[in-house]
Amino acid sequence: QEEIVVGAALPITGPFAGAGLQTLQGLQLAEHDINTAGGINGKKIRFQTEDTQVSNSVAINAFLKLDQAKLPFIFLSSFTVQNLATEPEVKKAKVAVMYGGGGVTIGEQNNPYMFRLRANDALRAAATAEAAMGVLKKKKIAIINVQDQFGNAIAELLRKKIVERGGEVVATETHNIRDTDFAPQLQKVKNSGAEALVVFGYIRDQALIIKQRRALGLTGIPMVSVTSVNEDSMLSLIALEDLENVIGVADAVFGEANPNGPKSVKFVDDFTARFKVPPDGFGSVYYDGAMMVAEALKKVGPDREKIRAYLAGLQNYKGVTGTFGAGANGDMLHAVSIVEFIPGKKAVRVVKNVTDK
Amino acid sequence: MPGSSIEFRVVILAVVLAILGIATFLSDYDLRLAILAILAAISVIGLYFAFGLAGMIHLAQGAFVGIGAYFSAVLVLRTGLSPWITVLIATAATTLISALLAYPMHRTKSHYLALITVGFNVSFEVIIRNWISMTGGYDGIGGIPLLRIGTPLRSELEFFYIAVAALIVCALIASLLRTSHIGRAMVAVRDDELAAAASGINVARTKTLAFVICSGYGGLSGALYAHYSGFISPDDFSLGRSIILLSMLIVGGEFSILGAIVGAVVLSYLPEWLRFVGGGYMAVFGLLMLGVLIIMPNGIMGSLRSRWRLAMSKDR
Amino acid sequence: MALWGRSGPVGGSPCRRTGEMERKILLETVGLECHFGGLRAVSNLDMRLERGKITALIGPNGAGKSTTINLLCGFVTPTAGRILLDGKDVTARPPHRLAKAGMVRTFQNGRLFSRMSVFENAQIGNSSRMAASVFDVVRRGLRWRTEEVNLRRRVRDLLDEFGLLADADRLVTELPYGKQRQVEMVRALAGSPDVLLLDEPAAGLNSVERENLALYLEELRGRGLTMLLVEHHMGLVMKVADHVVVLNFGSKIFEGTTEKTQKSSVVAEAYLGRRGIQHA
Amino acid sequence: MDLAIQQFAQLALNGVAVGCIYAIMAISVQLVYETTGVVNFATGQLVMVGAVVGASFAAIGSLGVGGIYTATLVSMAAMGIVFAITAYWPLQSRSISTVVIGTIAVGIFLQNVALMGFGPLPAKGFSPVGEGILNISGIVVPTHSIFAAVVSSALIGGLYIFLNYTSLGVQMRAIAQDIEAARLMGIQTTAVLGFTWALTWVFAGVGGLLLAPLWLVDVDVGDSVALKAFAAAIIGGFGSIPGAIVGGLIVGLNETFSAAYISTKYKDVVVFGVMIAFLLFKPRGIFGERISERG
Amino acid sequence: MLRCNDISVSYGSVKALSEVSLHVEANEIISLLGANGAGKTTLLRAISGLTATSGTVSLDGSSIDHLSPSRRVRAGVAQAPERRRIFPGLTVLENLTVATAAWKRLGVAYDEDLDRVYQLFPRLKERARQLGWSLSGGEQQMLAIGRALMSRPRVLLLDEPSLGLAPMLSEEVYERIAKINKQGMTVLLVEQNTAMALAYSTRAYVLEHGKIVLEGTAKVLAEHPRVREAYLGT
Ligand SMILES: Nc1ncnc2c1ncn2[C@@H]1O[C@H](COP(=O)(O)OP(=O)(O)OP(=O)(O)O)[C@@H](O)[C@H]1O
Ligand SMILES: Nc1ncnc2c1ncn2[C@@H]1O[C@H](COP(=O)(O)OP(=O)(O)OP(=O)(O)O)[C@@H](O)[C@H]1O
Ligand SMILES: [Mg+2]
Ligand SMILES: [Mg+2]
Repeated sequence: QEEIVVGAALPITGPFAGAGLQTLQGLQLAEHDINTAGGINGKKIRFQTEDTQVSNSVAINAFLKLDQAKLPFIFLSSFTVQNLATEPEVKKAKVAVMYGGGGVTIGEQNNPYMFRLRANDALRAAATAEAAMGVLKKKKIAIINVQDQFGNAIAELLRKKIVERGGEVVATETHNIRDTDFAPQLQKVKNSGAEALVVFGYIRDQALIIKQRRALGLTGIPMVSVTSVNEDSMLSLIALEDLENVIGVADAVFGEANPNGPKSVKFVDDFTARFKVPPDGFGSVYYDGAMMVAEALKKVGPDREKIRAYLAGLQNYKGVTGTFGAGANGDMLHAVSIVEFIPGKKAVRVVKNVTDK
Repeated sequence: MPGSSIEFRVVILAVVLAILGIATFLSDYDLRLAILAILAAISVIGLYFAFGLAGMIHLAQGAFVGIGAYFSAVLVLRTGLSPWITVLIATAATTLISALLAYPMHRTKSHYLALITVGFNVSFEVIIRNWISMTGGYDGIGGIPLLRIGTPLRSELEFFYIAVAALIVCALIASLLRTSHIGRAMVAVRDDELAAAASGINVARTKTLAFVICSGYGGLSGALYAHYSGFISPDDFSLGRSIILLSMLIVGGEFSILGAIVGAVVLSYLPEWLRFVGGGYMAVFGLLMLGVLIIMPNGIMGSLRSRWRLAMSKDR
Repeated sequence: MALWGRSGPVGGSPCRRTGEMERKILLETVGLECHFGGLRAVSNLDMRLERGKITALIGPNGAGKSTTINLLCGFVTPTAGRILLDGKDVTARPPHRLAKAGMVRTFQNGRLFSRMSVFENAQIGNSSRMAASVFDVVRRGLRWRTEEVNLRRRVRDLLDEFGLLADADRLVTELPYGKQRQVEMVRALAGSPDVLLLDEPAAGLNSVERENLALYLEELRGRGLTMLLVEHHMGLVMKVADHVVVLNFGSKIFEGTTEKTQKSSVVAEAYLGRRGIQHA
Repeated sequence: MDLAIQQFAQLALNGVAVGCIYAIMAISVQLVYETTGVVNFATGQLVMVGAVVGASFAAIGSLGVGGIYTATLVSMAAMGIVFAITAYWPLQSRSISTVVIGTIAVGIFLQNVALMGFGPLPAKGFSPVGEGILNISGIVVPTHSIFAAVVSSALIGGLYIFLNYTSLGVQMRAIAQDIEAARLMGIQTTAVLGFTWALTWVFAGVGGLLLAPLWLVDVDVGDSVALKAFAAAIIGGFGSIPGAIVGGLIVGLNETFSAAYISTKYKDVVVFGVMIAFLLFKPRGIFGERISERG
Repeated sequence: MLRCNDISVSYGSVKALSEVSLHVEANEIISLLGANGAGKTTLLRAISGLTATSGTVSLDGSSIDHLSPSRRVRAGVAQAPERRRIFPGLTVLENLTVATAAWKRLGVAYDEDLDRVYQLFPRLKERARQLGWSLSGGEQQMLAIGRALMSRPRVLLLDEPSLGLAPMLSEEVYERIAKINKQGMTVLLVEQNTAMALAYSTRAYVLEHGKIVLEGTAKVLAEHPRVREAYLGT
């Protein structure tokens, strides 16, 4: 029996392996679901993964290896720098890819083969500004961001948004992804007279900042958390009290709150049953991406150019994360949610959805 | 020195020609791996001076590769000079910069020196990431013009030839230096600094020279890389990279130039060869590296050479 | 076994400075002082090495002889005092510059470059005289080629003199201790020194080899080399030294000719013992 | 209290707390260096393994405080012996640099095995004293930090006495300096080296257990800390235990203060800049290295 | 007491020792003579188990071939090796006490052993807290001999013990060795100072090119023309 192979270049090892693992699980679940539902017109689908580590060079190697196998479609990682590095190769190879990196710079390359599965960082920044200024109604904002492509870029986007809306950024502090002591940053925030604090980071540093924020007595300053705020992987690291005065911006809200409710609930249940962890934004968008690619394969067959054209024309696809549709710059997901915690629980409810118009 | 026999030279020539010929049949992916291995080999030959000869545990070669890459990329994009020229300028500039950095290392030895280089590499990463106006920060620099000779060949193949040529020149220069009083002085300094000084060797100068030559090779390798990949960002010049580069030398055989090349090729290819292992392939990589160190006392070339010697002595 | 009897054209430099002003005293220390913590390893040492003569420096274990050599060759900076080489103050100069100025030493416990062949070890001795630059080397320029050819010839001759030519390509660590000591001598001589500081050159040699060493030292002296000889083998010292300086606890306790030294009761008490000389 | 002063005091305290962890790791570096002459580039991974194993035992749930600590340290000792037999012993007669690269290889191996076994997501560490926070007139300190400081001081003191005043400790140092001579003195080098590595792993294990509740556990937890620990060892001087402590504190304080008063972006550059400056004036660190050479 | 049968050692293709046999009886002082490169050091290393050898070494009639170097020391064969091999980073006192690893049990004191060494070499007592690397050549030699004594050997192997010692002291060392020998320690020594060695030993072997070419009592060998010519220089 023939099978159709789809490529995926993901960070399986190295510091980004956390996101990589969820991505892989999302794809694995999709593989299972597609094949049990009859596969691609009777053929089985299989995802072939290659590791990208944290190196651009290795990421390109991984991509080229998959490209060499003449696969009809390839998934890339969620790391903007890797996506940027691979972009010229994608153009050369003329193969459609989906990626999860939020960086606006990738979209600006105007590469017709690149499809972004997650909300871009401009949207995320806009939602964050809305959370701080619209929902919390604060004007003096402090930002702490992780020092890397994601953190620096989104902090800058947020700063612009806040200024645009007549607010003021009173402090911008940074930290390294492996930092452990955030007292200097938090003290500067305190001294700056900020009314609200926005944090862009990854799971571990975000959790540590939330913990140390309470220890240092900064719970009076409300905090907007942008990464994994509603996800078990982060919430399991902190205590309930730590969540005092925290709201967040979430890529995906699952379950009943999700616009595609029932589908989403089933996905969460299947995912959790299979991998013993609940899905996060990475797992769900790549699951959706895989499903969309499966649709494309069913409709137009394994031809690279036809798949690209199909995806470029795709609209209103109802996935487990939200509703996808090809838009400007290859963006496919157009909404994120501002969430708040239900008192006494490590669970969130949606305050507001923010879309890119 | 086996290099002196005519037979040996003929063999080498044949091998080189064969490689160049076989290359035309390779896919772009295979060529890419080969090119990356060759570029790594150039910087590892640099380490052959600093570590193999002068015994300085040098864990910042990644940074010097980065300096070369950024220097050439920025220069080419700002001035519009030909990349051929900027590669040369970048190599020279890396050499000069390393001469300045060599100063604080003058009085330190072994582990202290190793850790200074670690500090230097980490600092380099931080600076490159934050000096956004110059380096583009985390986003890196894209759209760097590629090195072309202007042949109708596939661009990967063309660059492959450029890289092979660069490697041969680098290896040749290295072997000329090794067989001179300069190379001898470096080995002497590694073996016994005190006795070297008493024999009239300026230890500080010799170490500086080894360090500077090493960085020059790194700079060249980096500049070539920039004009090969067209995109550079800080991740490619991390401390981890430096550690792997040094490992390449030791796995290949720290006492020989051929060892530097072999080590670079083996450790460049190994992760790619191991991709079939799946999730745990980097663990296997670590194990294999350890295995090579255990089974082959002086690296791959070291033990090949002693095998060869043993065979020769039995023949007689 | 090493046969050093053959005489050849190599050895000390044939008096490179033949100016009118040639000084009789080539190396001189004035009030030399060296302390390690509370320990005075060398104290107030005035010593003069006459050009073309062998001066012996003797004394009990720990008297400060090796420390004196370390001071002279620039390994240790004196706590006080001055060192004059050919009238110039060279105190606290780095070792490689002193080597270039013509002062070369051997080591008490032998310090060879363990990763190099005997031949390469010997070549290193001439480092301070190599002037070719990196560019000369890479171009294989004339300057480098002449230097290298001359050096090879010189080293080959020296190894031949010491009967080490057969071992030239062996790794030094494979040689027995006695031969390693000889390689060290060759290395020191390869740099054409004016002053040779020898720290126990006879240690590890048997009496026949020692005889040969004595002859060789005399020959070197004949070629105008100035030497400081630190040695515990009194037979050797008495045979070759022109002048003897005796240290005890870092201070000079006696100085004079070999005959006077043998007769001195101070020296006998501090160093030689009653029967020392006969056994040496 | 004046806010500026209070914040300064808070930063100083945090710097010391971080510095203590650096010091323990620097001690682990020193221990290996003193007893084998090798700079252990897998230090970060050893600490990580300690943290990960500790977290895994804690996750079982039924083990008590003592149970978790004992189980972790016993497994660390066992792994140390396995390491000594399979990796160190075959490399021991090689040049130091080969062994150093060997430790790098082992580090890569450990990190990736841990990644497979433990997964990439961070977990909470286990603390015997809980997650409480002490508040002393506005200056806060987690109770676990105090516990960590006490335990590590005791261990460091113990190690110092052990290495310098017990026969086994002196034997361990002798082996590092000349293993053949050590054999000629009747020292059972194989057994002693096995013990050395078991001790090293246990020490790293304690480091991992202590830092886990403060910094969370994941497979990268040792990486950047190890670099700081090396810097601490350098500043203090290799082979000196007091040096490791002083070095650790200097690096910790330097890091917090430069983040607070200079730049959060460039704080690591400042840390390594200070390290290099130290070496310009004290090429062998504050306490120097005792072994030297003479002509 | 100590017996070597057909010991051969080769380094690569070079044969350093070929089928050397010798025996050392209890309470003897045996000296091993030979030019440099003859293989003396190699033989001592073979006895201590530091090189791969063929042939057998036995102590008190039982083979010690299977024993590791450290076990051989525990069995009573100690060596003061060529080049002294002092532990550079240990103090003089630590250098001495570390050698008690060969027999030390918890709570057993070594003060007497230490006193004996200090008596032999008072200089070591003065330098007790000084680190090994900083000692003078002769002081290191004293330490190497003293250290070997600390392991309470029954057979002591000495590789050029007088090397680097001042004349007065080397004589004294031989006197002391002779004295300790009388108290029941057997000695096998390699020495360049042939006259002195023969003066203190009972028997001697002459090694040339890895083979034993002469053996006999010290008195006889001292008069032997071959020895006189090659090693005594007369
Ligand atoms: N760096 C040092 N630190 C402390 N003491 C030292 C140092 N160097 C030398 N000494 C001491 O200084 C004294 C003189 O040593 P030196 O090596 O000069 O003696 P020497 O005359 O050469 O003796 P020998 O004949 O035994 O070689 C010795 O007692 C030695 O222990
Ligand atoms: N590691 C080695 N590799 C190769 N050959 C060696 C090695 N060690 C010793 N030899 C050779 O073995 C022979 C015997 O050496 P050995 O050191 O035993 O001589 P020795 O009698 O002790 O001389 P000396 O009196 O100079 O110390 C020599 O020819 C030497 O070259
Ligand atoms: Mg001396
Ligand atoms: Mg010998």
